[in-house]
Amino acid sequence: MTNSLDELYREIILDHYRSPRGKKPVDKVDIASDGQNPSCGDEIAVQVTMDDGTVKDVHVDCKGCAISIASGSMLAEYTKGKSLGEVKQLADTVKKMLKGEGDEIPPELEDLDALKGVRKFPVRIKCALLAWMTLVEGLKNYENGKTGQTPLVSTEDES
Amino acid sequence: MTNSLDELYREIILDHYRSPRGKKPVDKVDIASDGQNPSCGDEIAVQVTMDDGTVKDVHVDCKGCAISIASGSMLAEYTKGKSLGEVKQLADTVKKMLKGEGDEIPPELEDLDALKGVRKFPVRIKCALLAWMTLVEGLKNYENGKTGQTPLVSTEDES
Amino acid sequence: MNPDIRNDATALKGRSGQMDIDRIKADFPILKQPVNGHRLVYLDNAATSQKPKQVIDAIVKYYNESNANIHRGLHTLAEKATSAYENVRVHAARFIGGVDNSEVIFTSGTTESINTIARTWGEKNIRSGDEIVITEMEHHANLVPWLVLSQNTGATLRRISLTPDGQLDLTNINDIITARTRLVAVAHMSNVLGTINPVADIAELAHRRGAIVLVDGAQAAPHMPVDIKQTGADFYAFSAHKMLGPTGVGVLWGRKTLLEDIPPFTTGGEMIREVRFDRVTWNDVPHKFEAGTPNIAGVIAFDRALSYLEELGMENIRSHEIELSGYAINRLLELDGIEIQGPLDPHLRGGAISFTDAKIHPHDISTFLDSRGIAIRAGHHCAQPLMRTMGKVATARASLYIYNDRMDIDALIDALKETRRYFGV
Amino acid sequence: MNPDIRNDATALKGRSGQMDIDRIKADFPILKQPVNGHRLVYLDNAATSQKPKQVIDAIVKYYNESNANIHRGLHTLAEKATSAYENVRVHAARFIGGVDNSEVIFTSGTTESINTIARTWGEKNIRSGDEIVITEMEHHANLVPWLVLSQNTGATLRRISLTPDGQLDLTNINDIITARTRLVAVAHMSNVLGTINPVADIAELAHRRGAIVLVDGAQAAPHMPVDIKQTGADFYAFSAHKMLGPTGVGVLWGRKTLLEDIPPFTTGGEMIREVRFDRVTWNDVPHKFEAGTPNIAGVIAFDRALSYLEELGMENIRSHEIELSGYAINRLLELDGIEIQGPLDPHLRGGAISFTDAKIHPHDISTFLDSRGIAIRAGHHCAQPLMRTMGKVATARASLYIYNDRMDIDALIDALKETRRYFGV
Ligand SMILES: Cc1ncc(COP(=O)(O)O)c(C=O)c1O
Ligand SMILES: Cc1ncc(COP(=O)(O)O)c(C=O)c1O
Repeated sequence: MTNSLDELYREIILDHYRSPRGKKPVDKVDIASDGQNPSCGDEIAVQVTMDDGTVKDVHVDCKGCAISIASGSMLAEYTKGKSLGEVKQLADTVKKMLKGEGDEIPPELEDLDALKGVRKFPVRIKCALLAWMTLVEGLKNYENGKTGQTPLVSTEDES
Repeated sequence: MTNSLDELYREIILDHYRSPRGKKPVDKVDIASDGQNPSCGDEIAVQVTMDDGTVKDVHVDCKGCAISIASGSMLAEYTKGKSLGEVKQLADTVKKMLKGEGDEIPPELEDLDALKGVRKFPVRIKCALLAWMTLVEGLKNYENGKTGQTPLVSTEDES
Repeated sequence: MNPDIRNDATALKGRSGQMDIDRIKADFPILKQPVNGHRLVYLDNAATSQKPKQVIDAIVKYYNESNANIHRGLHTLAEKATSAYENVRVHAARFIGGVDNSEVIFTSGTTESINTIARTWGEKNIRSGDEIVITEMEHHANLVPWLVLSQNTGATLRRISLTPDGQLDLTNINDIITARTRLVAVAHMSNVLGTINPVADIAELAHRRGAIVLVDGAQAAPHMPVDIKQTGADFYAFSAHKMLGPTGVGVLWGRKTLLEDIPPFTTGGEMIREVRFDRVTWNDVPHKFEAGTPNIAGVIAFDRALSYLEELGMENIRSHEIELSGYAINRLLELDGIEIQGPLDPHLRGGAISFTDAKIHPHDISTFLDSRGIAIRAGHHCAQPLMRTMGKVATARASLYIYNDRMDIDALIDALKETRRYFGV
Repeated sequence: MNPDIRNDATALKGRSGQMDIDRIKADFPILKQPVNGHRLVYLDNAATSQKPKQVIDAIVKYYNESNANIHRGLHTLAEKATSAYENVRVHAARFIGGVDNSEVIFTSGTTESINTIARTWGEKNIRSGDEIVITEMEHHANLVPWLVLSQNTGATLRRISLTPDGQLDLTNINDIITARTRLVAVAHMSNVLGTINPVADIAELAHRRGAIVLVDGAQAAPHMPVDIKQTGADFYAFSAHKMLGPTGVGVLWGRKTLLEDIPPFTTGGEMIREVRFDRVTWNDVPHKFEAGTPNIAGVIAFDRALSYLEELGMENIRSHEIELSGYAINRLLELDGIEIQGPLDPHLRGGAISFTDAKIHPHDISTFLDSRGIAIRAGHHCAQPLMRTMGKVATARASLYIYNDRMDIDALIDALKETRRYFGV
């Protein structure tokens, strides 16, 4: 079964894991959302600078496994420059893909496609989802005009 | 296994069951003790008239099975005329016999010996014990100078 | 593994939707064992049911192939165990009418299910002056928790009384379920009288009065189709062991909004989201209510019990029991001095048939029947107040299930006749 | 039945009191199953143990031969089941040092055992201003119930902190356990650090201060001889599933005088003496604490687990684990970047060995090891506050039991080396 192991830890994932994007703190925190995966202990903090309805900068700080770090790194990479709506759509696509409910990852986001291997490891789906669910919660708060920290997001319900 | 059934319901027992002794209420209630066998629903009321440290009259009212009725009937028959000490000793003998910890039933009390068959029916030991435990509780109360009803006696701990 | 073990019961449905009892009997190893030299006639199903080999095999298979603690592990066994366990939740949700999976909580049994609500919803919502309504036919499990709660809070425990034939007397129900009522706790089917209660009507009234409704389904879930939404219940409780499943497993179903609103019952591992030394946040439902390592093997084997019942069809099981209860009641009534407690019309009741003999105590009946290989129950059936209401100290109770047939009832009747001869009354 | 099933383990003791691990392994069917193409190396015993075929057979035998509800029936099956169940109580009482049978309460597990005390003794005795003392290494099961109790009552939760090597720091114990202390709740052995705590010393001090002591024995009872009287505990809790027994069974031991003094936890059938609609009297201990139908099959099969452990000898099991933990710790320390949490001296600890890799997250370690057939646990091990204290989000944990040997440890070490290569760190 080394095969499915290699499918989980694809090279792209290991690359994001070894050198995660979004390490640099953002200058202005418009969205701040913390998440955790209670069954594993993963913890993540996502901070976003917004500019005219668009994600200008993202900082992801994840204490977690290769999957959650890689997923957070991809989030930092692929959400920058996107509108709120686009980001939510993307998060939804990732979520559906991870849950096997559709896997239409646009070709320009091929790194994300590498997360697919997680589907064979049900317990790890939560790790891959963590960053995305945490961000979405932050976005919701932002849209509702709330400032400050969102309530802690948990992946317990998922997968 | 009709054999062990016949050992449980020996003729003597069926005789006591069909015509229980001690049915007549006593004139003066010196000791009144109620007992029950919670797991079966058996209920018993024992009332005693004392006279100079001796059991003068006994009334047993038992809503129960053949075994509890027969055992109560034997109690009414064999405690009458005995001193407090003798009654307690007898109750102890019966208890030990039922629990298989000794079976020296004096020959003059041979009816009681018929209760032995109960030992092969562990759940019924409580039925056979009920009258005796209830009486003993009443005696204790009497010795301690308390009057009135004793707390409800339960056979739950036994057997 | 024994090659003759069939892994499905699909073939058990006879033509015309009836059940092939001989084939069912063959699935239950314990029924092949003689008791006191006689064929075992097991008529104590209201206490607990026997288990088909499919369920027993499921336990063995779990321990042999996927035993691990759930929800916490990243290794293969833990994943197998976790997904098997969670699949039973989905299955149970479907079995009771297709409710939301997250509304299904696994407990150790009906008793724990009901206590969970009494000590969470109850302690949170019941105040002095409030009223809790039960019925006179409740099992101690659906009576004592409410008695204790009312004693501790100063609430009043009120009760719906019974008609002479053991049905709920609803004539003055509007005086009992009132604006002061906060909770109505009622058995779906009585374990003593067999009575099936009109829970939907009661729930409708209770809801109009602003009360919530807990239904004790311990006897209903094993014996008839249960669609929880149709019962109108807000909470519903039942036990696996009475429906072919293992001991130590129960279900508590509750409306999600209610479950989310109340605190957990027991606390510990798995049911928290985050804990520090000075604060704690709870996990989501249903996990909030499942602290610690559950009865994993039991829950996983319960799945097979549900499948077995589904393969027979709950409608068919109900029909079978109507037919067989009717037969049993008629035959019992032929006997001199036998009195049946509860409704005589089998359409109004399940297969728990309590009876008394004017001359012989139920214990003696039971012991005698046992010597003939017939297992019935005698006693108060954990319903002491009902016994008192009926003026009995105990009853004998024969209770039916899927593997019982007319032969079993005939054996019962013959032995009852013999009982009278034996005791010479 | 499989003819090669041996029904006793008496032959399992090798010469010189050592255990014959190969013969033990042969008793565990699950260990014969390859996982991900590799031999299963099960090192997740602190989460739950595997079950020998003797225990699994006992479950099957119970369902095939004596399944019935207990304490209530007069028929043969009910008597068999009841006496088997009650005999396990006697056996368990003997296993923990020969306590009074009536002090042994069967629960669904350690978590329920501890909650029982928190919600009965605790709610009755803890008042605002009182103090409850726990330790920083407690499992959520022995932490959250006390946190909730202190929040609900206004009591203060205090804690004994840890030395850098994961032992209790008792230097300022006299400032922590004081005259205000009502209860000290402490693990006998930590499920994360492996540390064996000096519970007798703590109990001695607590008793001098007038406090009572609850010991969480979930990890101790399976792995070392436990004589409850010597621990000084007033309450002691453990789970069957971690000691070869079935899931859904636990033990709560308590001093009889205390048990008699406190109200029941859950209420319902079996635990009452008499109930009317307006009053209820409780049954005697232990029945007062066992409401409803218990996990009968589970308890009865637990008997066989206790016998299996006794036949090996708890002293021998402890020696085996000292030897094997020592070996495992030494081999882990050979590896670069591996840090072990908890004491390194195997005489101070059990076989639950937590470790972290400076570069690789425990989840990744666990997933990688699993691909090699090695089951360990990664996460917070239901001890989030301890993780925070240690500055970790998670650890990897290999935990040993009677069927593990040096080959298993070698497989672990080899795979850990491979893990580093695989992740390229
Ligand atoms: C109507 C009813 N309610 C509750 C119970 C209690 O169920 P359990 O003992 O499985 O908790 C029973 C069975 O004993 C029952 O028949
Ligand atoms: C130290 C300790 N306490 C309590 C528990 C809880 O045990 P259970 O989940 O069997 O209730 C565990 C195991 O998970 C444990 O290791």
